[in-house]
Amino acid sequence: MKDIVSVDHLRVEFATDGGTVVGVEDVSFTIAPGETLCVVGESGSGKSVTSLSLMRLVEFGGGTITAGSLNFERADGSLLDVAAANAQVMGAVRGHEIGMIFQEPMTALNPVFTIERQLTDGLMLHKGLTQAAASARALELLQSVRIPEPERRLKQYPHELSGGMRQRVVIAMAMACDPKLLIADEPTTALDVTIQAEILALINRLKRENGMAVLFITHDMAVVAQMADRVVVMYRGRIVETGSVTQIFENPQEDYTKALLAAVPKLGEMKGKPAPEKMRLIGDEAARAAAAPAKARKPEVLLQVKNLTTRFPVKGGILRRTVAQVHAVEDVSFSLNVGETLALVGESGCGKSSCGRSILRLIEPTSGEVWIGGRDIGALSHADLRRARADMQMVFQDPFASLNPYRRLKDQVAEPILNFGLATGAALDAMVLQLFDRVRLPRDFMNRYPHELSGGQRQRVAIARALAVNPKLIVADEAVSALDVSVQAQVLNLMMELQEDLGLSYLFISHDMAVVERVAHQVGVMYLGRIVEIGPRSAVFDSPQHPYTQSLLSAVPIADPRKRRFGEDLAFKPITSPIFPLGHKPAPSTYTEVTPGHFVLSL
Amino acid sequence: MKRRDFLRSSTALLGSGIFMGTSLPMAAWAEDAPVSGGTLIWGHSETTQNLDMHQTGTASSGRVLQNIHSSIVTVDKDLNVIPGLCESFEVAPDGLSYTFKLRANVKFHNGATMTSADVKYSFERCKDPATGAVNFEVFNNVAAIETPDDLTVIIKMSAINAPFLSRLSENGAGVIMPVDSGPTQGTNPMGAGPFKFVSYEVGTVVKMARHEEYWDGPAFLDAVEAREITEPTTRLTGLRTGELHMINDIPLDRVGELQGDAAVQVKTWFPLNFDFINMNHTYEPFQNSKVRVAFDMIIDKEALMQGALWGQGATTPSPSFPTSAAYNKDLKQRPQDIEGAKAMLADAGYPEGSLNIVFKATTNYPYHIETAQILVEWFKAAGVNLTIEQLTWADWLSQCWVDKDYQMTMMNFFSLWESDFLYYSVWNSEGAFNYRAVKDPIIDELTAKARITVDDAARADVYKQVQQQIWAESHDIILWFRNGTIGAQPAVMGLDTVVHPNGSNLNFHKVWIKA
Amino acid sequence: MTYVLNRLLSVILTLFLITLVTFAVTNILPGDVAMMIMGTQSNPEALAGLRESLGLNDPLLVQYAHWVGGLLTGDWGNSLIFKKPILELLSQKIVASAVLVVMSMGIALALAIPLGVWAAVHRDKWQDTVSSSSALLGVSLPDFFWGIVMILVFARWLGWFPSSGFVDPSVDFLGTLQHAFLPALALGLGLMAHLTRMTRSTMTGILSQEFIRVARAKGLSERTVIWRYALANAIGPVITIAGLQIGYLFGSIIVMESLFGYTGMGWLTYQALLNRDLPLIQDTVFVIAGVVMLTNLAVDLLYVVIDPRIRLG
Amino acid sequence: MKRFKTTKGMIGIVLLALIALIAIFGPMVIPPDAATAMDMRARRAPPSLTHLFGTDQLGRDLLFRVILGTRTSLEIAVSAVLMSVVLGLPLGLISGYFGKWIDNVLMRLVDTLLAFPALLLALTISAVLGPNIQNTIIAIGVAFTPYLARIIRGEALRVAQMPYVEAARSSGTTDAMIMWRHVLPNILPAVIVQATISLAFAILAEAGLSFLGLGTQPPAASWGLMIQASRDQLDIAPWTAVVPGLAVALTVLGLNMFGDVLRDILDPRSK
Repeated sequence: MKDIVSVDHLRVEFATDGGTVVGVEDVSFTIAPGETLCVVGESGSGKSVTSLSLMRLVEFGGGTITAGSLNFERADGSLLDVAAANAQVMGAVRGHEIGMIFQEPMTALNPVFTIERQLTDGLMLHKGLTQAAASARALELLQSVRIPEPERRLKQYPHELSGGMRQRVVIAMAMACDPKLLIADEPTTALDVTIQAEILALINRLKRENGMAVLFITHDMAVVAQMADRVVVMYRGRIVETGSVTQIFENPQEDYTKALLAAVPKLGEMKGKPAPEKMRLIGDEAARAAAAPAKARKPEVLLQVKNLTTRFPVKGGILRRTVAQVHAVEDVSFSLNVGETLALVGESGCGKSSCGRSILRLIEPTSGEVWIGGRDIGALSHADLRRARADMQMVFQDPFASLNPYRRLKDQVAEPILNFGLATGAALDAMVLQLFDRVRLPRDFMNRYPHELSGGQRQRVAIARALAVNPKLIVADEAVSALDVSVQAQVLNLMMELQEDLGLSYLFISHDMAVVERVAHQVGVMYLGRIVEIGPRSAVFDSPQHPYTQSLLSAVPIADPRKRRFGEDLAFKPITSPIFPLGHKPAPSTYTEVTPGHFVLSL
Repeated sequence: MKRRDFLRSSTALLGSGIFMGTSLPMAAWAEDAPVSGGTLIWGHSETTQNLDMHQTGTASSGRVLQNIHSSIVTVDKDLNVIPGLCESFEVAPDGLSYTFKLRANVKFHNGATMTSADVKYSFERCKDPATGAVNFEVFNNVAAIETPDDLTVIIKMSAINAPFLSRLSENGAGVIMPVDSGPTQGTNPMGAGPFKFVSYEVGTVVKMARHEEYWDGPAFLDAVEAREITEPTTRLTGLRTGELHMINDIPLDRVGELQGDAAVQVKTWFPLNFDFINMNHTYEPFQNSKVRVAFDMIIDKEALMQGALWGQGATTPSPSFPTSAAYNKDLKQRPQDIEGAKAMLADAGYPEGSLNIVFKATTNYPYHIETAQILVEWFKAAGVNLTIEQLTWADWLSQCWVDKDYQMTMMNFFSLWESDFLYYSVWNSEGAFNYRAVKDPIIDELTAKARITVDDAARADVYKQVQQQIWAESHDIILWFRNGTIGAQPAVMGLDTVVHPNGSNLNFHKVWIKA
Repeated sequence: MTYVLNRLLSVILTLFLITLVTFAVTNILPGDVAMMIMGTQSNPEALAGLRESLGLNDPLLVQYAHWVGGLLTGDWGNSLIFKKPILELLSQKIVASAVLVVMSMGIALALAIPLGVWAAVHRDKWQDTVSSSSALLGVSLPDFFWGIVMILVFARWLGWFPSSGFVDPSVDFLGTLQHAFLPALALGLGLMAHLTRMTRSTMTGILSQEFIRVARAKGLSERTVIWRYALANAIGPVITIAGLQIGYLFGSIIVMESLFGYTGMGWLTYQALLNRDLPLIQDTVFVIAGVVMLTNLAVDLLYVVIDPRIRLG
Repeated sequence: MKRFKTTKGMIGIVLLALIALIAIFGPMVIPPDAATAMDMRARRAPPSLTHLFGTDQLGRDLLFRVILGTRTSLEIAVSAVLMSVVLGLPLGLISGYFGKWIDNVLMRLVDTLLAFPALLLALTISAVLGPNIQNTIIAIGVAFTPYLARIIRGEALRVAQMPYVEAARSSGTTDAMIMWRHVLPNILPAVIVQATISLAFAILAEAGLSFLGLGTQPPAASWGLMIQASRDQLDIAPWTAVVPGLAVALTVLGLNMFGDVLRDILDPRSK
C-alpha cells in the first residue's frame, strides 16, 4: 500500500530573539495506512515541531518550513505537499482529513462554548451538515468515545467535565470527520495513569475500527512500547533512529536510543530485589559500581505519623461560612525509618501532596500527631516550628517555580543557613561551595540566576538548598516528575547517593509507579485521602491486596513491547469526590496486616 | 454667596451705563420696521439658580428674571428713577412717606390685574425675614404700607432712607408679584414682565414666552430660550455655528476679532464693573502707606488694562461712575515708576528682595489671573517677590472675603455707583464690604458726614475728598472700568435696548429678529 | 446565587464606608454652609439661627446620622444654590450622565477591541506599534483638550453635531444622542488607550492557549478562530476592565460635562463643589461613588453570564 | 522580534533621555526670566524666527516656557508617582501576601477610595492645604495610591503562591524576610512598569487639576498649565496647544515604549 504520509528532508526554522534557530532538520519518515508511528524524544527534540508542521500549524508558533516536503495522500487519492499548500487547502485538510489531539485536555477546549458547539462547528464546516445533523453526529461521536451520559455532555461546558472526559471530547473532535490520519501530540502526558490507560486503549480501538493511521508523539518510552508499530527516535531536531518497535526496544543501534532505554524504569524489573537500586546510566560505570546494596541499618524510626487528618473548608453562603469540607488527608498513620525512603503514590487529588505538606506544617493539619526525632511537630509554637524546620526540608515538583528568578543561586542555597544562623561570612561561602560540590554542580554556577540552568540542574540546586541545614527528613514532592527521563535518572541517583552518605530519610511523593518501585523501601498507596495499602516495596508491588492498588498497577504502561496491556477498552472506577458535608464523621482507618509490615485498609 | 451678590447688594441707586456702540451701522436697522415672531436663542454665560426674585442673589437669575418681572419704578438710561408699574410717585418733603399711583390694567401672567394689594403683598414678602429675601434691608425703615384704594400705595418710613427709591428700581426689592404667589415663585416665577416663564431645566435652558397683555405692549419675540453655556469657547462656537442668536459675555480677547467679523454684530458698553487691587491692611507691610503707594507706583494701569482686558475697558483712579457728580475728575492715576517705588520701599524698611507676597486670585475671573501674572513681572523688577495662588470662587470668598486670610488680591464690583453705598460699605472701617480692614479715621469721618449732608453738590464734594484720600493713602489700587459685551447674529435687531442701565440685566422686550 | 448575595453584601458595606468618607471629606472642606446661604447680607444673629435650623450645631455624629437617615428614608435634602429637592435634581441629571457614560464606553470599546485584537494578532510587529501608538494619542492629551478639538472640528468647522447642551431623551431621543456624541467621543478617546492595551494583553494570552491551536487544527478559518473563539474568551476580562474604568469615567465627566454644557451628574457635582453647596456635594458624591460601586457589581454579574465557568460557583 | 523590540525600546530611551536632559539642563541654559518675560506687542505670535514655537496670550515665548515646564511637570509627576508607590507598596504587599481578613479589610478600603472622583479628592486637599506644587503632588499621589495598591496586591498575591515562597517558608524564612527577599524583587518589575505608565497619567492629571486652578500656579510654567491656558485659544492660536501637547505626547509615547522593554531589562532571565 502507498504511504499516507511521506516526510522528506523537513527543515523548520524559528525566528527568535537570538536570531534564526533550527527547529528540526533533515527529518524524513513515512506512515503507512493503519499504522501507528511513534515519534519519541526528550524536550527540545523537535518531535512536536514535526507534528505541527504536518498540519502547517507550526507557523502560528513563529516557525517556517524552509526545506523539504510533506506529502499527504488526500481522500481523493491525490498527493498534497502540505509544505506548499495554501491556506484554503490547509483549512480543508485540517480537522477533515487529518485530526489532531493535544497534550493539555484542561485547556484544549474553549471554556466559553458548549461541548456541542465545539463538536459541531468542524462538522458543519467540513461536511456541510445542518445544525441538527451535526448535533446528531456529535452525539454519536461522544458515544463512540464512551463518555457516560453523552446527551447531557453536549449541553455542558468544558469546566464541568473531568480531565479524562475532556480528553475524550478532544478525541471525538479530532475523529469528527473520519480523518485518515490522527496526530496525537503527547495526548496522555497530563493525565493520571488509569485515565492514560483508558485513553490509550480508546485510541487503539478507534484506530482499529476506522483503519486510520496514527502519528503518536510522546516522551514516554513505556507508552511507545505499548502503542507503536514503528518508532522514530528524535534528538535535538534530528532523527536518531527509525525502526519497528521491537527493533528499537530489543536491538537499538544508536547510543542515544540505548541510553534513553536504559534510563527508563520498567515496572516489575525490581521483582525479587531486596533494596532500591540506582538507575542504569549508559557510560556511567562508576555509578553502576556504587550501586551495591545499601548497608543494612538498624531500623530506627525517624518520622512517626499518627492519625493525621487535614481538611480544607469549602466556603459558601452570604456570610462566607464553611459549608463543607475537603477531606484531603484522612486518618493517615505510618512511620519512616532513618535512612529509608517511604513512597506515597496515588493519582491526582488523592491527598499525597497535602499529606507531605501537613507533616511539615506548611498547611495546618486538622488533627493527628507528627513526631520527628521525638518531637511532636504539631505541638510546636510558631517560633519553635521555624527552628524545627531545620530537620525537615522539602524539594518541590517544579524546578522552574521553586527557585526565585531574581536571586543568585548562591543566595538561595545560603538562605536556610542564614535563617538558622548556622554560618556567616567566609564559613557560609565555604558551606555553599561544599553544597554545590555535593550535588555535583559546577562552582561557577553559584553566581548565576536560575534561568541559566536546565531543569535537572535546577532540581540539584533545590536539593542543595534542602541539604543546607543538614535535615534528617526530606519530603520530595514529585521531585523528578517534570524532568526528562535521562535527567530524572541522574537526579534519582543523586538522591539515593545522598541517602547512603548522609543517612537521609525521604518521603517520596510520586504518581510514577515505575520510579517508586526503583527507589522506595516502603510504599504507601493513597486514595481519597487515606492510605489504602502500605508495606515494604516488594510486598505491595508483588502482591497488591487492595483493589485500588491492583487497578493502579494494571494501568501502568510497561516499557516492553511484548507486554502490551491496552488492546481493549478499559474503564476504571472513577475517583469520587473527597468533599463531605460539615457534620460528616468518616470511619477511622483500620488495617489488616496480610504479611508482616504489609497493611491493607479494611473495606 | 455668589459674586453676583455684589451686584444685588450694591445696586442701591441707579447705575449709569455708557454705551460704546456696536460694530454694526445704526442705519442698518433704522430702515426696517420691527416684525413680530420668532424664538430668540440666547447663549447665557451663567447658570440660573434660584428663580424666586426675592430670594435670588445671583446676577445670572436676575438677568433672566428681568424679562419676567417688572418693578414699581425703574431707571432711564441716565439713571434717573422713572415710573415703572406705577404711573407716578411722590416723596414727601420730610422724606418719611412715599406715595405711588399705580398704572391701571397691568396684567400679571396669570391674567389677574395688578392692584395695591399686590404691591403691599410683594413689599411685605420682601421685608419678612422668613422669606429670606436678599434685599430685605431695603424695607428696614418701612413703618407701614397703606393701600387707600386699588391704585394707590403709601409707604410710611420710620426714619429717612435716602436710597430707598433707587433700591426699588431693581427687581430684587421693587418687583411686584401677584398676591399669594410667593410659595410658587421658586418653581414658577410669575410677574408682570414682558415674557412668561415656561420652563427651566436646571443648568440647561430657561424657556420664556411672550406675555400678550404686557402693559407696555407685547414683545416682538414669540419666545426666548436662555441656554446656559458657561464655557466661553463653547458659547462663542455656538454663536458662530448659528446655533445661538446671541450670547452675552464674549471672551475679552475675542472682542476685537469678532468686531472685525461681518458675520456677527458685537455690542460693548461700560462700565460693567470696576476692578481694584486689594492689600490686606492687617498684614504688617501694608500698614505702612509708603508700601501701598510704592505698590501703586509699580503698576502701569493702562498697560495692565491692555494686557488683561485686551483693551476692553478704561482706566480710572476713582470707582465712582464716570457720569456721577461725585466722580473726582482731578485725580490722576500714579504713573509707573519702578525706581521710585524701589526707593520708597527701601525707605519704608523693605529693601529689594525682602518682600515675599502671596497674591490670591480667583479662577472665576480669568482676567484676574492674567492681571496677576503681569503684576508678577513688574513686582519682580521692583524687587518684590509676588507668587500667585489661584482659588475657586468658593475658596476666595471663604478665605479673602470672610476670613480676611490673604496678603494681596483683587476683586471687582458690579454697578456699585451709589456713593454712600460704595464708599461707606467698601472703605468705612465699619463697612460691610471692608474685607481689607481699611481703617482710616479721615474716611470714617467723611463717609459719616456725607450721610447727613443734604445738599447734593456738597455731598458730592465730600465723596471727592474720600476718593482723594483713598488715592493719597493708596488703600486700594483702583484699576479700571471693564466693558460689558454681547455678540449676536446680524438678524437680531433692537440690541441697543437690551442692556439694562445697571449694566448687567438683559431685557428682550424690544428685541426682534429680521426674517 | 450565594455569589450574588455575597457581592451585594460587600457592596452595602462599601456604600456604608462611602457615606463615612463622603461625610468626612465634605466636613473637612473649609467654609461655612450658613455663610454660603446668607452671603454678605448675613449678620451674626441670623447666621446663628440658620446654623441652628440647619442642624449645624449638632454633634457631627448626629449630623451624620441625620444625613444617612435621610438617604434611607428618601429625604435627600435641598440644594442650597438651586433651592430644589436634591432627589429631583439627581433623577434628572443621572439620565444625562448614563447616556454619556454608556455612549463613551461604547465608543471606547468599539475602537479599542478591534485595535487591541489587531495588535495581539500581529504582536511585536509594526502593526502592534501602530495600534498602541494610536491608542496612546488619546491619553497623550487631557480629555478637555480633546473636547475642545471635537467642538472645533465637528461643531464649528464641519457643523455635524451641536456644540453644546443636553436634550431630554424623553423629548427627543435622537437629539439626546446628537448632543452626547461629541463629549462621548472625547471621553472615549481617553478611555481607549487602556482598553486597547488590556484587550491586546488578554488576547495575546488567549491566542497562545491550546484551544486556539485545537480550533486551528479543526480547520476553522483564522477569522473564526480570532473573532469567535478567542474574542469570546477575551470579552469577559475586557468588560471587567471596562467596568473598573467607570470610576475614572465619572471623574472625567465632571470636566467634560462642564465643558460641553452637558448637564449631568458631573456638571451638577462641579456646580456643587464650586458653590460649596454641601448637601448637594454630599449627595452627588455619594451617588457617583454608589453608581461606580454598582456598575462594578453589575459587571461582575455580567461576567457570570458571559463566562460559564463562574456561572455555577 | 528582538531587534524590533530593541529598536522600540531604544526610541523610548532616547526620547526619555532627551526629555530628562531638557528637564535638568534646560532651565540652566535658557536666559533667566525668559519663560515669563512678556512681549505685549507679540501676543499669540505664530512660530517665527524670533519665537521658534510662537508665543502665548501674554506674549511669552513658548519655547522657553515648554523647556521650563519640562522640569516642573516631570518633578510633579515623578514625585507624585513615587509617593503613590511608597504608600501603595506596603498596602498592596501586605494585603496580597497575608491575604485573609487583612486583605479583605485593606481592599474594602481601597475599593471605597476608588469609588470617589479623584477630582473631589484633589479639590479637598487643595482647599484644605492651599494650591501649590507640593500639594498638587500630594493630591495626585494620594489619588493614585489605591490604583497602585490594587496592582501591587494582585502581583503579591500571585508571587505569594509561588513554590519558591513556600520553599523559603519551609526553610525557616520569616514572613518579613520572605516579603523582602522573595516577594518584593519579583513584583518590583511590574511595579516599576506600572509606575512608568502612571507617570504619563500624572502629567495629565496635573493638566486636569489646572482646569480648576489647582496644580502649578502661574506664571510658572508646566505642560499641564500651558495646555489648560490654550483651551480658550485653540482655534486662533493652535500652537499654544500643540507645543505643550507635543511635549506631553512625546513623553507619554517614550514612557510607554520604554515601559514595554523595561520589564525585559529588569528581568535577569533576559541578560
